[in-house]
Amino acid sequence: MRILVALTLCLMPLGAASQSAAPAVSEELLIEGQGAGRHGGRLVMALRAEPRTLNPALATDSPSREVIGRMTADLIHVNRASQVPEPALAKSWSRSADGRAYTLRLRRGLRFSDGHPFDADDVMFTFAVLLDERVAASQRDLLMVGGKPAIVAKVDSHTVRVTLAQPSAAAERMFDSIAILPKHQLETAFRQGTLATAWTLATPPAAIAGLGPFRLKEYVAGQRIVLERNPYYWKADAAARRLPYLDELVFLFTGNEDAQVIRFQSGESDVIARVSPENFAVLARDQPVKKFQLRDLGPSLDYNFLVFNQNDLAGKNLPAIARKQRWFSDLNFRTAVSRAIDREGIVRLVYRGRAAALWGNVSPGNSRWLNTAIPRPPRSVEEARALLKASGFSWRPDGALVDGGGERVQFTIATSSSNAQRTEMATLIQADLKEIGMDVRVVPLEFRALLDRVVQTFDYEATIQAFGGGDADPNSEIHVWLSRGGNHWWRLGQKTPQTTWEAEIDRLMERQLVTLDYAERKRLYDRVQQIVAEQLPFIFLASPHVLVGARGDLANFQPAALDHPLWNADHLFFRPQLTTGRR
Amino acid sequence: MALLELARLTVRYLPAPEYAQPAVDDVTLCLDEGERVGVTGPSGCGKTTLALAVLGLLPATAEVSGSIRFSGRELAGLSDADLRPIRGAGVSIVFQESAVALNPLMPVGAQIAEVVRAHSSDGRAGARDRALAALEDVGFDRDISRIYDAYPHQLSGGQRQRILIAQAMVCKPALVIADEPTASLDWTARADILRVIRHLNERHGTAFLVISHSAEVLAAAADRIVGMRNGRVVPVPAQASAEPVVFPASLPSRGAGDAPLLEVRQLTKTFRQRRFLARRGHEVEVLRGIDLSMPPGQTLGLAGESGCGKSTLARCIAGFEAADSGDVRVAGSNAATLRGRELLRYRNSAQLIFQDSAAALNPRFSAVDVVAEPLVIQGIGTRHDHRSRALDLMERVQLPTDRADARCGEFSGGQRQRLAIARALAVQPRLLILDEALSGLDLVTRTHILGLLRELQQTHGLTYLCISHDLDLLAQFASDLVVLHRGRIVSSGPAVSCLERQVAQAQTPFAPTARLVAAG
Amino acid sequence: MTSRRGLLFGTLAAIHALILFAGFFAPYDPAEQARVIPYAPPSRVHFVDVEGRFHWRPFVYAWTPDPAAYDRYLEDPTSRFPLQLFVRGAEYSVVPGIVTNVHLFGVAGPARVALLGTDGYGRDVLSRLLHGGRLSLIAGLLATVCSLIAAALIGTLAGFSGGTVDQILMRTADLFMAIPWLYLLFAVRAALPLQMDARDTFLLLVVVLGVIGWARPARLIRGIVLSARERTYVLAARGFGAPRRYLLRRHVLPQTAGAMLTQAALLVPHYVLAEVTLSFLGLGVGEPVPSWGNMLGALQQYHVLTSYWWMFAPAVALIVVTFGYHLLTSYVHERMRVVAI
Amino acid sequence: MGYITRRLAYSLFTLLTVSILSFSFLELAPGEFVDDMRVDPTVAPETIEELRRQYGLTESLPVRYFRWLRGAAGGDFGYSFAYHTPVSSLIWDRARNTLLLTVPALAIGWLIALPIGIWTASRPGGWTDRASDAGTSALLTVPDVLLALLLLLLALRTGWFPTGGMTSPGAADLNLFGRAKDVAAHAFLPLMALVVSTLPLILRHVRASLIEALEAPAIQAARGHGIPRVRLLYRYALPMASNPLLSLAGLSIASLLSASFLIEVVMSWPGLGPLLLDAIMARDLYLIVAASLFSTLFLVFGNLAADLALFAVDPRIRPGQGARA
Repeated sequence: MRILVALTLCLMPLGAASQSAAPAVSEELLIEGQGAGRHGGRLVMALRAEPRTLNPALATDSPSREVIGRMTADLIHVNRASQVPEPALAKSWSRSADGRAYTLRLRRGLRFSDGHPFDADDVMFTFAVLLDERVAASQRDLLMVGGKPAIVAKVDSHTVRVTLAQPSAAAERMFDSIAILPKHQLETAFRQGTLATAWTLATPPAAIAGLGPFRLKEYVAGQRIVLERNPYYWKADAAARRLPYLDELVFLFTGNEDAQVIRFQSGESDVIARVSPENFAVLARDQPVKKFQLRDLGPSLDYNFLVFNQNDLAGKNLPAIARKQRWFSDLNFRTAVSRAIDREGIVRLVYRGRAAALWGNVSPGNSRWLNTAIPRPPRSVEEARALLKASGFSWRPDGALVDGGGERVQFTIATSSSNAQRTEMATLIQADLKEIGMDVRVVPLEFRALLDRVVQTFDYEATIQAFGGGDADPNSEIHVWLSRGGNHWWRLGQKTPQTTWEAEIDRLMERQLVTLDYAERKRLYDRVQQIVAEQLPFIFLASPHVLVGARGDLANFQPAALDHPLWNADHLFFRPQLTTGRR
Repeated sequence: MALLELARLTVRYLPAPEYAQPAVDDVTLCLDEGERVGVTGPSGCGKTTLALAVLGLLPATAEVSGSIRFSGRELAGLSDADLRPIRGAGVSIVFQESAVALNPLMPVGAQIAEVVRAHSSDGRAGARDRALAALEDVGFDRDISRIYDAYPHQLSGGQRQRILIAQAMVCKPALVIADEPTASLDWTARADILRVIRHLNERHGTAFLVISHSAEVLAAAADRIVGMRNGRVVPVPAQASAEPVVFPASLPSRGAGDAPLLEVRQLTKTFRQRRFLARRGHEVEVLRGIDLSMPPGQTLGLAGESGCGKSTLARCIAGFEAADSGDVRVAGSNAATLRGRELLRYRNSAQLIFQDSAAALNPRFSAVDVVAEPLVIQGIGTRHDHRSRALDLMERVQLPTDRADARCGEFSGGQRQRLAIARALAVQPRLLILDEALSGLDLVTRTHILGLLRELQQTHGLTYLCISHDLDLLAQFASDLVVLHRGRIVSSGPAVSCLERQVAQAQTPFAPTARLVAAG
Repeated sequence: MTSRRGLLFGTLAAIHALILFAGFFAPYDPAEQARVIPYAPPSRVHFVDVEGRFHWRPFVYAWTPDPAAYDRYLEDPTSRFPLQLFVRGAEYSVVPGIVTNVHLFGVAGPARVALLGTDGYGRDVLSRLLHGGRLSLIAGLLATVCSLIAAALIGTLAGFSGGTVDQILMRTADLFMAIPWLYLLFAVRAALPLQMDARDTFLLLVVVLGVIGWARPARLIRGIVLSARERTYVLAARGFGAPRRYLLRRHVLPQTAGAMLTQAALLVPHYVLAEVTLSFLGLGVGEPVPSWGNMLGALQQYHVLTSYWWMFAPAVALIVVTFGYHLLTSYVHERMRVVAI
Repeated sequence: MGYITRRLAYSLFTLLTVSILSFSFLELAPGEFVDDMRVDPTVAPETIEELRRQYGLTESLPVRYFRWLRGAAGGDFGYSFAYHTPVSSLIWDRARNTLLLTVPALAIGWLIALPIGIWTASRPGGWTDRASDAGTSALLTVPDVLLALLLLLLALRTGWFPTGGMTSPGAADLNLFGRAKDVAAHAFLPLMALVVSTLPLILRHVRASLIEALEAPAIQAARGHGIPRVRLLYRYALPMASNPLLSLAGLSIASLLSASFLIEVVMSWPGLGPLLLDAIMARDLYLIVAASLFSTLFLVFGNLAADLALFAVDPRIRPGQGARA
């Protein structure tokens, strides 16, 4: 495990740290790693889409966040492997007795990648920018606790106090995703209100400074972004040599996943993330020759689910869907559908066994919060038929299922056409439900057209979607489970919870939000999982494994299921190996 | 040793069944140096196939047997590459259709220079000089360099024909084969071409094989004449080829007292040619005040060189085009004022027979369809009537009804013209306008059709307006003659007197090169 | 020459018969999933069994998945399943209304015969190819007919009337070629009601495609009509008082028949291919209805391309049919040109 | 000349119509740029509304269109929502890359199609004719995406070519020649894919119009005068067949920007293809409109060039030298 040492370093410069400035006496560096690394080399990774902006306040798409993540640092960082917050730019922090105020003491002597010193003013500036309505930064909602923004006060040049409206269990997580902005570069743009057009891809490298391990070197439109080593980075290895080891980090933009796999196989890219199971099998076949490091990191936090449209359709003339909602709102109907679905078939055929079947909303990948007591009934058509019979459904001689009023049970599952896996799942479910007489049609729709139906016009019957992301904490799902939440898709826009169990979930979620004790929070969240598994607003299907690959001679490659494979880019280095010469 | 010897030459077009008549059947012919031989016969008798066979220009589907020896060397069976040096240098050919035989996208002078460069190592300048010399050789005297750089569509028919001959002669070949050199030319241009051929033969000693259906052309152009029919060589009656065939005198026009069938008063017509790019199109005045009247039953001849407006006049009379001013009356009714049913009755009464019979009939239609078309269009009688009337009309124009359902694309030129006449008769016209209807036909066929028209005039009392550039034809067929020049009538009167006046006035307005008037 | 022509017609007729009676010739229902054997290679038909005995009736072995690999299968030599003719299997409708379940060949019991292997869901590729062919060819021909009808109407109108009408129509044709069709198709599909049957959606889109594709053939037909209009026999017919409709029907349109045929030979494959792009954009026919378009779409995944060669079947079928159509149209065009001078 | 000004006026009209149509189609297509933020649980609805206001999505179609039109008149074609930069600069870089691919591909396509087309036309029925026939109909059926993937597979197995992109990461510090060689190596496979996908159509049109031209009597006459075979084909037959070919050339210029759409996406070539596909998927309004206007410009230019070339080749319709009776 890494040694966690906060030490005022006063060692003399050791060894020929490549062009990086030798650690200055006054820098309070964070020491990490065994120090066996070797400087030099260029690491190339292919991104599936081109990042849209380098401005942390505006980035909403994942490619932009992945690149920005390598150029910025946050005050407190949550270790994705152990889920435990660790000191980052703040070398230590303390929480007030009432759990609302946090005092963070910043590391001294640190400098931005352009050499400008870093201090509390930059932190104050960052919070001011993120809380400003005009900027409409996506991180703004993180800073809203109990509906009121956090109040930030500067104690001295290297100490800051952040006070929340009410205690929040996930306070440390709040600091995790806030990238500290350089006041000296963005203050004028912020004051003139032109921050929205600051730090675009075309901005010259000199005008972009950050505290991350790398800084911008070059952007070539449509092809790649090249980051170079940040000579002032505030981390060093056990041998007191300043990190990162790599000279350059290059992100290539490739059209689609197949192009990405081909580039990785040809050696043009060194790391590949989020590989689909089929392509992972193709890479595995090349393994003996090419000596890749292929890792199956187990189930991710994402969960795929089938959701029936139970929205209130008053005012939207969708009579056909309204009629069908009588089925969708019937618990026996939903349970029958869940029982009839062949989850093993999905895992084997869609994911080639590299996925975990799901019966609840928490994936096995999130061992910290998973409620293991949730029943996981095997597929049984008979039980499904019994449940349907109990609700007054019957079957015609030709096997077609009809409801109490004699109407044939027929509905469509809409899927996003750009996601092959979900369309395949829908096709399997279509065949499964045919066995209990349901006539299901699969309708692939372009992604935005589908979303428009699900969250705006409610003009759909059922759809397969997926949630989840980089944060295991229950709070990241708050918008899904609260009845008034923006992602409460099965019935949106509820002012007050329409059903008793949704009311109970609201209470549970709000209580766990402010419960600091982990065991108590776990108990509350387990109850939520149990209700969801019983009421089945979402019929959970499977959680795909995280599959990553890297070159054989890339050392310290420790991809974490819940984060970007280059989360420890500052520790990566190339072991000298007999492979062909470096480019 | 003869220059060209054809021994038992036979050409058969392959997809045709075994028993079919070969296009050229066992022809033996020889031609000495400097000799001028004419080949004549009805259209479709194989004379053109014979010419193409000599130079190996037959399509791939042709199967050639027998021998073709040219100055001792066997040509039959030679590959395209071996024949190429001979074509244009040893033997060259002058094609019939001057309008399409020249490359429209290349100046004519350059096309002559091309032949020079194909057969010699002359550079661009050398070739240009020899081409200019060739132009002079074929009778161009004034501003030769302008002609050299002109494009084919900017020259007249006669000029284009002379370019073709220049192309054939520029490499001084031993033998020139001329396929219908004068067919599409008017009277004076034809005389020029024959003179050029004689001039080249005397000056360069070039042998000529002239193919033509017209006896006068061969009389002027050839020392001896070979006849052909159905692919075989047939003896030509010695004198028949010399004098023109005599027709029975045309019916004297009926008394002047009858009301005139056709009256044309001060007819004028201008064409506004909208040039593709020029903003202001320039006007060409085609008819400048025409007065004409025809009693019923008369046969009036209308003569004039190409471009004098005779076709436009024909179209105005037939109602295809509206005149700018003046009026046209047929049987009392004026085309300009009519609409609907009356205009249709007017149109039926005045029918136009076009020159190019191939284009006037839709090749996909069967003969019956073509003749019955007017009945179908105007809905006269039932479907069954149409067929029976069409067959009856075909008999009336002496066409074999057993081929009634064959496509009219498969009929000969003469037969197609008869179909056109039958079609016109379907609507019982009173006036037939023959716009160069007979100039494309060979002598024999033309005689038969004139006989047919004469007969129809007696049985149906038809009135004919016969338009042609061929004065000889008009002189024999029409009772009266009108001569048109640049949109005005320059002389009119009984046919015979009118003709003498034309010949006597050496400088007739439309004989451009007076020096060459004295025909061969 | 006649023998080659007979061969061409023979193969084309055979292919179309196979596709028309897909239900009978295909051993399985195209949508029936055998989830045990995804991406199975074409089954090997044996005459000689393991002990070397020869059997008149060809037979196959049952497959057992190879535990080591996801998509490799071992033949179980102990079980021998002879191929049977005229077996009873999945129901299908020969003609809407007549339903039967007789198939030309098949094999009994747990074993499955997949002459062209299976796809990702274990569905029989041969059955999908035949059933899919029916949909793709109908879609291809339908779209071609639509665009040619539109092209003929507009081309003839422009060619025949000339002047400003001609200019307006031809400029609209240019415009149609300029519009990027991608998001038009999005707009059309997304704006449609959800409950449409997969096949209706597809046919509707194909009609939209057909109508969009009229611009190029229309320009061609206009050119031909312009020249046909000047022909003397058209002038003569007009002299007899023939109305415009008659002139078009009897004289002008037959002229364009040749060009329309050659365009058809180009458009049919183009529209079947357009179905591939539609599927790539997720707008093609929905599962489980098979079509050459979505089968080719599946082929366009890297892992399929590199490991399952039998998934190329739709590509090969499309090439054969396109070549057949090309020869057919050039032969007919040749014969028609001989007649028309 | 009157003609040119008329054609320019017409092309302005076409550009205007295309912009109106693009706007209306996008309005018809449901979904808008901010939709994917609605899925991200961390983003609150108010933020989304604020962004919609900033992007102008809250205004009605006519208002948005005329505001855009006023800007476009002044050369400002609007902002891309995704890239937060003016649209014109974005498009120009990508269009240059696309042209770097499509212009040589078009040239190579014609340089291959002309000789083969002429050769097969001069020997109808020969084995070369049948082979090229089979070849073209086979190539006509290969979808672009499959072709691109197969070529990438070839690059991977042989290792001779880079597998995608336009320049290799270390290219910046090479000299001009080194950089050019690097781009050429990257461009080879997409270029091959593009030539193979555009060649069949051109080849078939060249062959058809050549066969028609070779049947003209003028060619028979020229053969009769002993003009050599090759000169006959290129100096006589080809110009006479130029009318349909030139309009096809005009059309292929028009498709310069769109022909390589899918090939660029699959082979990660930084052209207009990937940019436009992302923009369409993301409903990046002004980027799509600007891209379609840019390709319409090529269409108008292509047709104009074809018509002018026609005047150059065919004297009969050339102005000023009217027919003299």
